[in-house]
Amino acid sequence: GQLTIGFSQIGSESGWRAAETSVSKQEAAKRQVNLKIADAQQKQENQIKAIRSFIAQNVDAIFLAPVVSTGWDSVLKEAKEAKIPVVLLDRDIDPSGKELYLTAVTSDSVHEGAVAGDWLAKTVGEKACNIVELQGTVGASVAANRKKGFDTAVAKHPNLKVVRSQTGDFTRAKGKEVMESFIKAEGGGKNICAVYAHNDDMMVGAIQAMKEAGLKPGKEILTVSIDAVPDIFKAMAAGEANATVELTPNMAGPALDAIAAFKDKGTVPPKWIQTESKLYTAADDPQKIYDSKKGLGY
Amino acid sequence: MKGLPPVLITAIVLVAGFVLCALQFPNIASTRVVGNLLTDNAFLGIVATGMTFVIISGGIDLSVGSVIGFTTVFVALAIERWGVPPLVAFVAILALSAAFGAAMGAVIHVLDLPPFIVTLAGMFLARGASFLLSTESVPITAPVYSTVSDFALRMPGGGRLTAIAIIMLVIVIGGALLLHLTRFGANVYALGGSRATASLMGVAVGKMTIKIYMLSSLLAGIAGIVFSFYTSAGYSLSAVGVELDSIAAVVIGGTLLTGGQGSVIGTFLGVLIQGMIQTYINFDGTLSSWWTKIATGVLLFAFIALQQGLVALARRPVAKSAGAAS
Amino acid sequence: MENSLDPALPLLEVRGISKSFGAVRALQEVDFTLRAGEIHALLGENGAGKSTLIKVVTGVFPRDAGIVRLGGEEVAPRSAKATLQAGIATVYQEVNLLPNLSVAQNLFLDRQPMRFGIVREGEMRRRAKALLADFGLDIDVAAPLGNYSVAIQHVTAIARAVDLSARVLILDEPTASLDRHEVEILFRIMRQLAKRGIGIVFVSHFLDQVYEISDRITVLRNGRLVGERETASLPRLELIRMMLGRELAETTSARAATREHQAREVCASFENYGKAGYVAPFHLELRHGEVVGLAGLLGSGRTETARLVFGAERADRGQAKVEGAPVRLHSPRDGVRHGFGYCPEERKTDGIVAELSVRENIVLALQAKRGLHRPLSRREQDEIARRYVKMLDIRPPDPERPVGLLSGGNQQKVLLARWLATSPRLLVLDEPTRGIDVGAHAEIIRLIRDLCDDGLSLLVISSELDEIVTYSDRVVVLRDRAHIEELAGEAIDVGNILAAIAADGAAVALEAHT
Amino acid sequence: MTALLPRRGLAQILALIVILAVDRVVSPQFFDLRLQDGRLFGSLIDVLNRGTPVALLSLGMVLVIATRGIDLSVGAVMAICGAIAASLADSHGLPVVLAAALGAGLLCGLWNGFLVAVLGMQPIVATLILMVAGRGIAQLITEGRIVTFSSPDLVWLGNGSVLGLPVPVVIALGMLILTGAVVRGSALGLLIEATGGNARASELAGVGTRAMILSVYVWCGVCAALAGVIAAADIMGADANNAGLWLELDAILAVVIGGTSLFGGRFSLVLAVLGALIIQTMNTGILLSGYPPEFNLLVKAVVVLAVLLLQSPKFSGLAGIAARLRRTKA
Ligand SMILES: Nc1ncnc2c1ncn2[C@@H]1O[C@H](COP(=O)(O)OP(=O)(O)OP(=O)(O)O)[C@@H](O)[C@H]1O
Ligand SMILES: Nc1ncnc2c1ncn2[C@@H]1O[C@H](COP(=O)(O)OP(=O)(O)OP(=O)(O)O)[C@@H](O)[C@H]1O
Ligand SMILES: [Mg+2]
Ligand SMILES: [Mg+2]
Repeated sequence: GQLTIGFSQIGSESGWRAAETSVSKQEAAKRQVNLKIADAQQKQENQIKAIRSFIAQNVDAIFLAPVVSTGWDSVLKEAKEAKIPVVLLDRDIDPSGKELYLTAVTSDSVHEGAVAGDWLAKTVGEKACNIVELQGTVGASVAANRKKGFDTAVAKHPNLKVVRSQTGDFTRAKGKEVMESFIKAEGGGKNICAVYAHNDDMMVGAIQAMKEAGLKPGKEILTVSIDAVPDIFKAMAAGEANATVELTPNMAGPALDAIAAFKDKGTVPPKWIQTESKLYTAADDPQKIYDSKKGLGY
Repeated sequence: MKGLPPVLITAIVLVAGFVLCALQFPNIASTRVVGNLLTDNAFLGIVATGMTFVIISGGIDLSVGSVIGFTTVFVALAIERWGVPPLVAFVAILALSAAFGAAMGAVIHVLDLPPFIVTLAGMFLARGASFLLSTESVPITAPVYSTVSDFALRMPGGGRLTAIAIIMLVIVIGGALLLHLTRFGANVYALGGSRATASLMGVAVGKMTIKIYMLSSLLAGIAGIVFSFYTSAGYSLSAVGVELDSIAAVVIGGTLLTGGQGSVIGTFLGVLIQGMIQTYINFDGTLSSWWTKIATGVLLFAFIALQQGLVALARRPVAKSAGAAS
Repeated sequence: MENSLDPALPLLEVRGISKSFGAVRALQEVDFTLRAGEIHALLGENGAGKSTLIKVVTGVFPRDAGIVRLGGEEVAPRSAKATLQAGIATVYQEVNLLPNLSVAQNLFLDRQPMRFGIVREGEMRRRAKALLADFGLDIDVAAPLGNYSVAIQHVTAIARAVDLSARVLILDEPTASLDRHEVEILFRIMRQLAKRGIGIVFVSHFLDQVYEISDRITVLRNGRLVGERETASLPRLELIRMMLGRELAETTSARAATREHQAREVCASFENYGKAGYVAPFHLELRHGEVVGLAGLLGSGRTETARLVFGAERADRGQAKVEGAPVRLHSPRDGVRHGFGYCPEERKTDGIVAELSVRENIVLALQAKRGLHRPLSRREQDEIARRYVKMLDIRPPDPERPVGLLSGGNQQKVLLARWLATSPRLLVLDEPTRGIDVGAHAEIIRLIRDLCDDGLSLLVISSELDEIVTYSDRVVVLRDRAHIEELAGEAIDVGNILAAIAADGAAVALEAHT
Repeated sequence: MTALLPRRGLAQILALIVILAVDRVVSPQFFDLRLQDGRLFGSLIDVLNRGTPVALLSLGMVLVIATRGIDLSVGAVMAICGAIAASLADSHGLPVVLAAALGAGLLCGLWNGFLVAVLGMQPIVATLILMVAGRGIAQLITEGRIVTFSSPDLVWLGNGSVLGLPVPVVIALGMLILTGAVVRGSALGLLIEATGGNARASELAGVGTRAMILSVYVWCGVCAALAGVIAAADIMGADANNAGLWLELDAILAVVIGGTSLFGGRFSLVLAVLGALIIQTMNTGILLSGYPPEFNLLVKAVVVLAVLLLQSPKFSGLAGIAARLRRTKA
């Protein structure tokens, strides 16, 4: 019969997350799966509650986009006892729980940071470059990982230096505000050679700040950020942004396929289905990508 | 309805809500869901108990969510990184959080500053301190943790009464006894009636204030430990916004935010009402993020309005003709 | 203990106490001596510093200078708790109990009978009942204190203090909201305590009571000690002169010359007016230039009548008319709109806005009446405030002072000013002279008469039957929340009122309605 | 000016000066100002500009708090109205956009006021309802996306400048003057203070306390709406998920720093706005300092406590005693 799958989604804290939710729905509809989405409003306790209630409803499988990497052992054990397979989406959990889930469909956020860092190093070449960094929310694992990956990549090049790093909470408004003060603190922006933002939303804000300060982002100041949301392509098309690393919103598709195979034929998927962290630059026809992404619910 | 105490009305509202939910989703009417309700809201029940004391005394404590967050991080680091035995870590963090609460109480009393702001600063402080300890989430692998989180009394029908649910029930009952049967409890109400008057009547207002905030922070610390059992981890961003949830629970439970009136049992019912709203939304499972929020708001409104309406009805004076007129 | 039984030795000795609040010097080098076993009246005009002296002694206010000795030993209590422990119990002027707690908890707060760390609720209630029984009160002690009338609250406060007083009992205007019956009970108990060697400080503006109960009198004026006398050897006029620093212009105790009862126009009338469970339906006609007194025991429904008349409570039957035209009185706003005014009896909770200045408190009702869009300019406000501060002799005469910092009697005057400023046609006064000193009392009664001569209609509630008799043209007597009799003209005298109240032997109205 | 700025503003001004001085220390170019493309450019301008949303919120909040209430929903209302403005911006003219957004804010305020004044709910829970549901409504409007727009009129509201000053700052200033004129020019101020000081007594004095309470919540809603429109205009998009998130706490903090008691009564508009500026000066300083973001909250906590300490009556009492002691010794 028709599969019923419970999806414990983090919330809708960003456009990317909204897109992930809507793509998941589309993918489920495509496969005629009944997808029950519980929105946790960014709280782990709500996710645990949601999983418990999925178990109480005896769903066929549970998708979990964990808000944090730890703390899932006991609830996932309950799911295992109830013989409900669990698939992690978008983020991994702590290694101690490996046997508790079927597979994880995620990207590697350390790798994302590294891709961004490598691109920057390659683009800058040998000349000295002061980088300012817009971090994600303090304490968020994605932020820490994207920082780590970027730092590692940049550390290989002594000419690259992160001179300022402050949190922009993953939002446009904060990204703009923080960038404004970076510009003031770095001699009106003259000392800044590149901006690295943990997500595109902050970068869009930062681009505005640079423009208002009379700087030319994309030309005088390089930009690289992560997520590949439509608006960054718009900026790229206008020559105001340089690069973004894609985090695909379609995590549910591969997950649904894995579950279907598992249920039908008992095929055990690999433990990690890694999504691609693709780099986009102005060379990739940003306008076209923008048009194709616009309808995805970002 | 006449003469019913507000707590009973809240209970009636809760039961009525439960029945309605169960009619729509029969699965809800199981001991499993009831067990989950207690387990999932254990930490909330514990902080809300402390919050009840604070609010009845006329104050407010916005720092509890951050104290929970700090506690989880501290406990996790102590056990996993610093090699401290879990029990020692618990004692240390409880002492620390009690001292933190006492300090806030002292500032409130000595400098005569509004509790809202002092505890808001406390909220920033505790959250900031947990960032300093660790911004990553730290898993806890100590054996106690799996023992405790695996422990559960089986209820008929497959429900589990977990250890943390039991801790919460014990604290709620203990809190109710403390509030309603002891001199300390009477003084809490006295403070809520009027600090100045209570002081004139011989209540040691300063000491009481310190003790009350100490109790709240202590319970937040316990809630933090419970939260760390719940998730087997310490994380600096855990329990964000719990202060508002617990204030809402306290107020739904019939406690006046202006102080002087309320009960721990009412708060417990308030916690369950909130938990039930969430369970209902989870069972429904068709709601998008925004409809979840809207539905939460609407149900919150419905419960409060219903409860207030019933209380008002119960309070209505008996319509008997007055005195000599007959 | 033997010492304190010797009446010659001072039990409580206050020397050279000074206290200032900013620029206001509330007390200047005041001496006061209380002997064991005596009842000592502390007298003075409103704002003389009586309450301040008491609060300095009990450690509520820190003192600027001076010493306090209790039983020969110097004491410097820094908290109310310490004072209580030293054996000094106090009833402060504003009832200082907690309305949200039960009567029993109020009586035994912080000293409840305990067993194993748990309050023995039953025992506490039993003791509370016994304690209140001494004051002739039989109420449900488990109910919140706030459910009861001011009078019952006041008696509870007194009972608590009496029970607490080991050596000294201080009563700041305890009788202001009591009627004769309770006052008698209180006096009996005070005498018993005095006999046991307890020293009692008694503050009151009722000179009759002072002469009835006190052994000695200390008078303060403008924060200074005027003198200390034996009550028996101090003539009343001399006492008044000590208090006011001048002669009292006219004597007020005689019944005013009966005013000609010509048929004046009806200002407001209430037909079959009432509310179920509140006050039984009544007929009441208020004429221009006429004073109608409401008399009755505590809880007889006087305040309730007043609230209905003003519109603070909504009647569920009957018809109100103003100048002959039917009107709707559903809220205080309606009352104000029709030119009514109402001075409530609970000044602290229902009357003043403590934080706002005297000026703002005075113009509040007038401004509310004029509406938002016609604000009184600052100049007009100052003008009004100054006029009434002068007219009612509000002290200190600073319109910008927060009203909460004024003495009790002066707050009462501010409330009166608030309504006079609206030039009302009907003024409802619930215990208007409560806590007001003799001088001001005379002033206010004179004012009431003047206002009536100008056509104002007055409905006055007072527990002072003498006072009611003095100025009323008619007196409505209430019992058990119903109007039972109306006296007019020569029939108005204290004896007749008492007779009406006591008819059918229903004298004990204090018994709880709960 | 002296009428608007009572003597008790001294502590706040002192606090602002101290924080400005600290900012100057952590960032030497803090006071630099230059003119660029016809607008002033510098950290001070940033403080004013970024402080605008909280300043606007605090203008409404201070009135609500003066009546002994509190409004937790302002952040959500910001999100709703920003979302409405953004979704209409490219299809309608500015007047329509503004009318719709401010109208929505007014409705939100009316709802809060209805719950508090008519149904008698406790303000904190009454507004908690809209705080929760309101963000949902905002997300419903944008469907969780960031709705961008390019209408130059609306963008100008966020990024334009008048006489060198950013438009938002001018709007906030205008609102301060308008609110001041309405509140102090009519009897509203007095009646609100009376209602907050003692609602029972005010009711008995004939004050329409319900109408007072209703109107302050409405005004608070309108102020929040304006803040929301400006926040959206600033980033040329409506971010329903994050717009105004937790700003209610900042607004309350601003009001309290501005010396208005949470127990109602006396209030000061100017000082509430000053409170908002104090908070923003601190925030900007944190951003300029270059400390790792893990420290942000700790710094904030310490500064808040220090500012409150400065204002505490007990503290000034202590300071006074200390001064007297010193004098007697000398
Ligand atoms: N807390 C305070 N702050 C400032 N001034 C005060 C305070 N309490 C009293 N005062 C002032 O001290 C003076 C004495 O007041 P007090 O209350 O002692 O008078 P009182 O003799 O008790 O008068 P009453 O008969 O009206 O009760 C008054 O001028 C009053 O305004
Ligand atoms: N025994 C009682 N139990 C509960 N409430 C009471 C009781 N007695 C009075 N009240 C309430 O207290 C308030 C004041 O009533 P109160 O008895 O003082 O009326 P009153 O006749 O005006 O008395 P007085 O004017 O002599 O003080 C009223 O709201 C009344 O309902
Ligand atoms: Mg006095
Ligand atoms: Mg009365």
